[in-house]
Amino acid sequence: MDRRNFFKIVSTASTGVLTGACGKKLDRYVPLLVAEREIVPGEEVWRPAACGECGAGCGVIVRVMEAERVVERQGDPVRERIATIKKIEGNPLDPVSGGRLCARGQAALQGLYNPDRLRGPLRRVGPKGKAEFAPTSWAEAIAVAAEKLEHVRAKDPSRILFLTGPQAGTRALTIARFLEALGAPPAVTFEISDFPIERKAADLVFGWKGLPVYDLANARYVLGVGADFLGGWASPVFYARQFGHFRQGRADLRGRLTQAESRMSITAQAADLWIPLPPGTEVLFTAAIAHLLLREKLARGPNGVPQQVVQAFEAFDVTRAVRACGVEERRLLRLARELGESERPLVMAGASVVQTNSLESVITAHYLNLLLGNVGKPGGVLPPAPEPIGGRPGFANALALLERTQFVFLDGANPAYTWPASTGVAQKLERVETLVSFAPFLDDSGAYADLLLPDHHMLEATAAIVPAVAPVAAVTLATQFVEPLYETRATEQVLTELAKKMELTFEPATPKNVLASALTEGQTWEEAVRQGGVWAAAGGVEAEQPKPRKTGTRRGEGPTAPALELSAPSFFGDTSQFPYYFHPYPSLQFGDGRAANLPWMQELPDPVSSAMWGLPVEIDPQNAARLGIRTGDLVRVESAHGRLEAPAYVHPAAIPGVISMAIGDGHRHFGRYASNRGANPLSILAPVWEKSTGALALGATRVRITRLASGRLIQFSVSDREQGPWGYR
Amino acid sequence: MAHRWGMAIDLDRCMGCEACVAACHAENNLPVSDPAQAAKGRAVHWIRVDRYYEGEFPEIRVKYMPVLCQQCDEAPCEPVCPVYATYHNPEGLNVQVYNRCVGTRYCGNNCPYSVRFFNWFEPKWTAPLELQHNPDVAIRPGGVMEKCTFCVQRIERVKLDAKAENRPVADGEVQPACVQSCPAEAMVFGDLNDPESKVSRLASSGRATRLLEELGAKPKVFYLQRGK
Amino acid sequence: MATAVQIRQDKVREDLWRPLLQTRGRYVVALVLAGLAGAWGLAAWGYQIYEGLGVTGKRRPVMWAFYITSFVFWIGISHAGTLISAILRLTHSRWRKPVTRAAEAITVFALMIGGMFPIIHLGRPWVFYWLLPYPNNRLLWPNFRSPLLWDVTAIFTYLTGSVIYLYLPLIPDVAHLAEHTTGWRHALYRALSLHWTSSDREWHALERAMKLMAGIILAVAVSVHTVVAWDFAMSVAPMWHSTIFGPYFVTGAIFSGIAALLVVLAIVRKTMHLEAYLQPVHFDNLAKLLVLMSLLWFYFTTAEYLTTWYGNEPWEMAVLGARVRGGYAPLFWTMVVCNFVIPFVLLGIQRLRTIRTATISAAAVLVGMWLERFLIVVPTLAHPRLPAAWGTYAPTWVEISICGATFAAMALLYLVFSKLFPIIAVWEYEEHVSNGRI
Amino acid sequence: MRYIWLIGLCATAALAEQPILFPHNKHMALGLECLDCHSTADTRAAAGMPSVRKCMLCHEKLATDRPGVKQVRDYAARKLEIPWIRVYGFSPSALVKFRHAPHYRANIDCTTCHGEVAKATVAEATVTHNMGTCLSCHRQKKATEDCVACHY
Repeated sequence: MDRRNFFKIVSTASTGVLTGACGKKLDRYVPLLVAEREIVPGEEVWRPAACGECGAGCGVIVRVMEAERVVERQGDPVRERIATIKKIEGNPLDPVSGGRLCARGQAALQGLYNPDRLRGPLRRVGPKGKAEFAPTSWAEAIAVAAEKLEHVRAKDPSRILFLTGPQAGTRALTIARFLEALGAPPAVTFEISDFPIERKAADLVFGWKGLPVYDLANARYVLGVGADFLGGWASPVFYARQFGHFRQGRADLRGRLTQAESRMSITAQAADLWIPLPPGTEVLFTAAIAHLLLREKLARGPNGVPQQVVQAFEAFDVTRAVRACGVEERRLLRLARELGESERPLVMAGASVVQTNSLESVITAHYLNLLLGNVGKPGGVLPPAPEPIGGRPGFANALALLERTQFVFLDGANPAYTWPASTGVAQKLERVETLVSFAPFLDDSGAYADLLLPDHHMLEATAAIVPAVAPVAAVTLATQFVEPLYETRATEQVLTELAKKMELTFEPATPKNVLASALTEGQTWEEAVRQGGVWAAAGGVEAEQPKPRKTGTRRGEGPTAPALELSAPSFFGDTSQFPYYFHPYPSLQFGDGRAANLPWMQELPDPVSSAMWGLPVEIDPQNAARLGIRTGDLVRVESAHGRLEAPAYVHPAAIPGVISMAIGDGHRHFGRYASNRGANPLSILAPVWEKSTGALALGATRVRITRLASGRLIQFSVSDREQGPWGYR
Repeated sequence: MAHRWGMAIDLDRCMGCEACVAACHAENNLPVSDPAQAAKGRAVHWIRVDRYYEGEFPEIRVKYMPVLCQQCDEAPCEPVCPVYATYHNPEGLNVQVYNRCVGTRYCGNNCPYSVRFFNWFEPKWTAPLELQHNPDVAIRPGGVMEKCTFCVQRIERVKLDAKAENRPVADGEVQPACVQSCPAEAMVFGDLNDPESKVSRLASSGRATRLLEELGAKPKVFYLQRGK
Repeated sequence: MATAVQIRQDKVREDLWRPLLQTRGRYVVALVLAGLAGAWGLAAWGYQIYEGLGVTGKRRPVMWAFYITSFVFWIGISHAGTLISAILRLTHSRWRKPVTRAAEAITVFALMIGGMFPIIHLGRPWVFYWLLPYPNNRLLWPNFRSPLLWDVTAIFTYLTGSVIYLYLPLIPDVAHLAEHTTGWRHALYRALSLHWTSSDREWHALERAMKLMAGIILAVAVSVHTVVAWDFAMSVAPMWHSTIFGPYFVTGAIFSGIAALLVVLAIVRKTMHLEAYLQPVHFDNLAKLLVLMSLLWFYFTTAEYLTTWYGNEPWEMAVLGARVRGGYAPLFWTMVVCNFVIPFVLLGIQRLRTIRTATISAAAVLVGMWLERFLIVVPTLAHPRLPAAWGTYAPTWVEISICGATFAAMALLYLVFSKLFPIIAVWEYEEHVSNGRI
Repeated sequence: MRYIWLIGLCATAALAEQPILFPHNKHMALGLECLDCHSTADTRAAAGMPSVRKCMLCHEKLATDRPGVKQVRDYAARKLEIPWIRVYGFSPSALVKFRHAPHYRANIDCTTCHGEVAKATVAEATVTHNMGTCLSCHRQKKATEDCVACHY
């Protein structure tokens, strides 16, 4: 932690003590945790909070200052002094953010003060999907919801579906308890940002519940396979901090990063070497490296790997990888040697863009880590910290569920945007009898809702969340310290009122009652609130030794434990008709699209193309030249399931034949900044799933691309390559 | 001795995540243009990430570097301003005084780094977005130039706090918003007049270079080149 | 082409005073049209001030464009006059006499118009006076190191000098006119004549003052356009930072100035029926000067581009490439044709040199010189050193309106001037005629 | 368009009626000091306006029968802040960042810029603040004349 941030926290915590020492002032009588009305004009107070923009769950601190707004009271405009949040920074005490924060996290402010926030509960007045709503009162809205819910519950509570986001914490726990009280099935998350593949692979290979923690900071040679860990995968701030240390944080020791990925991602850009892999060939690449490691006798821990797997690796035909990946054996060998000879090698595997065989790829990578003997060691793969709060929603393919559901709750999920149109999600949502959305905004799915019961913004809420990746058991805490701007209501409270109305025995999970047990000795609740979280003491790297599962054992209803499967990915679409791979990827600025309504993010130059206010389709120069496409031209991308139109960006580092596009734009409804802006690459995907987890295979659709007209890509800056000869575009 | 503020940016740590860009927007009340204006090249980012490609696919590399006002000691923008709206202050900051600016935009032409931005219109925010405004930073009126200030409001605040506590400003105590946000800690800010400060040590390390150094503008932002 | 015509002295007065006292319908139409166009420009400017400079096509990095182009262009035109008449006066060229007043008037008006552009182009034009050094309680002074301040100083000096220089030879004429007019005209001329009595002492003083002013104005004119050139040359932008810019701009200014003079003379000759006064010999001589300046301009341009090309510095080459081969190439080659090919062919070949071709060439040169200034301002700014900031520029209706309106303003001012004062210095011409030569 | 040269006038623009006619003189006569209510003037940028809760620290018990105090209590009871109208200060468009603390440390008396508020009943702007007054004092005291000391 650096000095300045330390002061921030300390001064927050001890305002009273300091001013109390100054004798003459009356301030000493003012309570410590000042209510918003006590904020001195022009002075700042820093308060801890939690970032809810993605599942990483960073602890943040926010700068609270007085501001003035004009509100209407009884028809008269009244000036009102309110506490406002001016800035968000990372909480220096938080082990995930460490006092730093990504662009999206900092832009959360614009969610709070977004002009398109819902001001209060709304009920549908028009047809479903048309987004015509009228204001209603909370009492009425809850009464209606309770009645409808009671109706469904009485018939068949299994026809209630609660779709949520991937975050674990008090919200998830409250929802779980509510559903239990209802007798409804547990909540389900089916978003693209939950990393089900990575979770499943860790479970299958190591028996770990949760995302493995890669100790990048202490590694010396890192091979990244398919995981854009600096650009939004799992926990971007956490890994970016480690990356800084990995590169230049150690005296005379610079970590080397080789990234094998099917796209020039942020991570690939930062890497010392990028190995462009055709989509879905990660598994063959990893297997080839494993084979070469064994061949070169560089594997340190073959004993930790099931015999069958070692045999499979040994039997692997490298030429298969050479052919599929387009990487020469010489190069693969050099990589294997670099990895094997490094003192602290690490393979970071994931599926930023899910393929049908992504699970196999991550599993293979885990075996590779086992071969390298780095599991549970500094600079290696560490087990996930236990989650202090239960109730993490399970991942499931919710399509079938939605089919037979009558009552749907939406909280942190936007299926109308994130599920491909080919799944018929629109019709399915339309068919649902009652749909209740808790989103603070009217989003794509909210358009189908019968009731919009807007939640507070995360920065107005009281919540405890569990970070997706944390080096120690961690809970990030946020307590309400600015009054909600509008007539919104915390979803916990709404569920409580629903339960009350329906006479269910239900108690919402609050941070205080849930965390009482998680507090370590000598820690008080007040202290936890002031610090913005509860974190177990660091250390304990060796605490939990991984126990790789034996091949072939069965476990419950689960699939067979991971024998080495090295299948080719499957792609949907006829090669002759649809010659290109389509590669939609979560964007740095919008994630899976949920930050698209933040104007700062819309205007943040895209890291690839520098595009603002609309994301382009990325195509390689060869194919672009063949098709007569130039940067800025309007192109049509067509799959067997739909088509989209967007400006093109000729990307000098795009893999020939792979058409990439960042996810985030193309919302039907999402406020003035995102509605009908750009195109949604998810919408044209084929309904193809990774078979074991049910995760949407983002990269399994084939497309064709045609130039429509010349157009304009709004770019902030241009790269040196985009200039034509003699510097004219 | 007076301070002489400077910055070091480690390109080996930087990965182009643009957290600094967002931080700058939040701290400095940067106007958000609309798409139409952005298309006309009026978007404002006091700090940006430039991209350069090296080689051809598949042996292609992307280099990127955050570019902000380099706070040049021999700043080309300073002598050309007819009204002293931009000048060098005793702490080595290249200051833009919005009150004094008449909007000739000569400084913008003469900036080799193209980091100066002009307010083509009176900036507007849709309510209630303006509640986020940092009261420590001016809302620039239309018709004036603006640019990165090294977060002078933070410098002043820290100096004020240090004075109140009767102590010198500690190294690393002043952190412009971009530096503060950087997840990889690629950016270091400090006093170049203090030979012991972290930024001084980085600036004199073998990896330090300056952007367009050959122009002799003597920028105070040092780029530490990527290692091997 | 040169045929001497004898004109009687009293006919001179009649011919040259007639336009002052008789107004024809065509004049009124022209006046109204010019006035409307000028008003449209003012309205556009008002809109720009109200909305902000964003209504122009300017952007980062092209922060200077149409207005600065027009500024340089008009300041260049202003060299028509004073410089030419001063050179001719100092070299005692006899043929100058019917030409000088027309030229000097162009100078004053072009300066007035050109001087407006730096204000139009300001982000906050209502505080333009901050550029002037004046004492204030905030002890704020302008920055004397800034070329823009040199500009302000130079233009003010030049304008003052030019007005005096225009005014001095007007005195005997207005004194004469005062004797022959009544009403407001009489009062105006009387006031302007400073009670000129045509005594020997006065004539002597006038001659001396004019000679002195000619010398001063020559130096000022050269320095003014050098200073304008330094607005660009003093900066570090690629293809601006050039030592040649001072003389290059002065050459260009004189070049465009002569062209403007030729066009104005042709119009004046035609519309005011002064064929007897503005004779082929004047056009012939000016045409020769134009060819000379065209050659000089070509020399400078070649020197500038050749050295840049040979030096092959990437930043400069980006700009050079954009001008010669890139998106600005059509403009560039039009400029070369207008500034060199047309005048050189039409006027360099004696057989082709007529009043008509001289006027056509001069008009071409005006277009070419405007383009030249545009090509100096915009491509450089569009290609700054860091390619990330490159951008393009296209003007909007506001800029086009304002810049177009300045031509109307020039016409308007000229129309009014020609109604108030004889466009040819009558006393000088009489002297000229009485000397029996043309 | 912002008439930034009217900075000085902005300060006097606040002659409108205050919600409560706060008598500075009475409070001062009771031995209170400026810093008791404007409590951050010595250490921070802003002098600080006391919140209604601070008023209530005393007026919970004291002088509860006075009409002005009743008003204060009314605000407090309704959990509303008293909408004081600013008397001094620069408008946001003046782009001036004034900091009290350095002036306090330099022993500039409050009255230099705020006039005899202690003797006044309702605060009124009696001293004009403009760049001229700031600069002349700065020059006198040999304080900084760096533009960015106040303008950023």
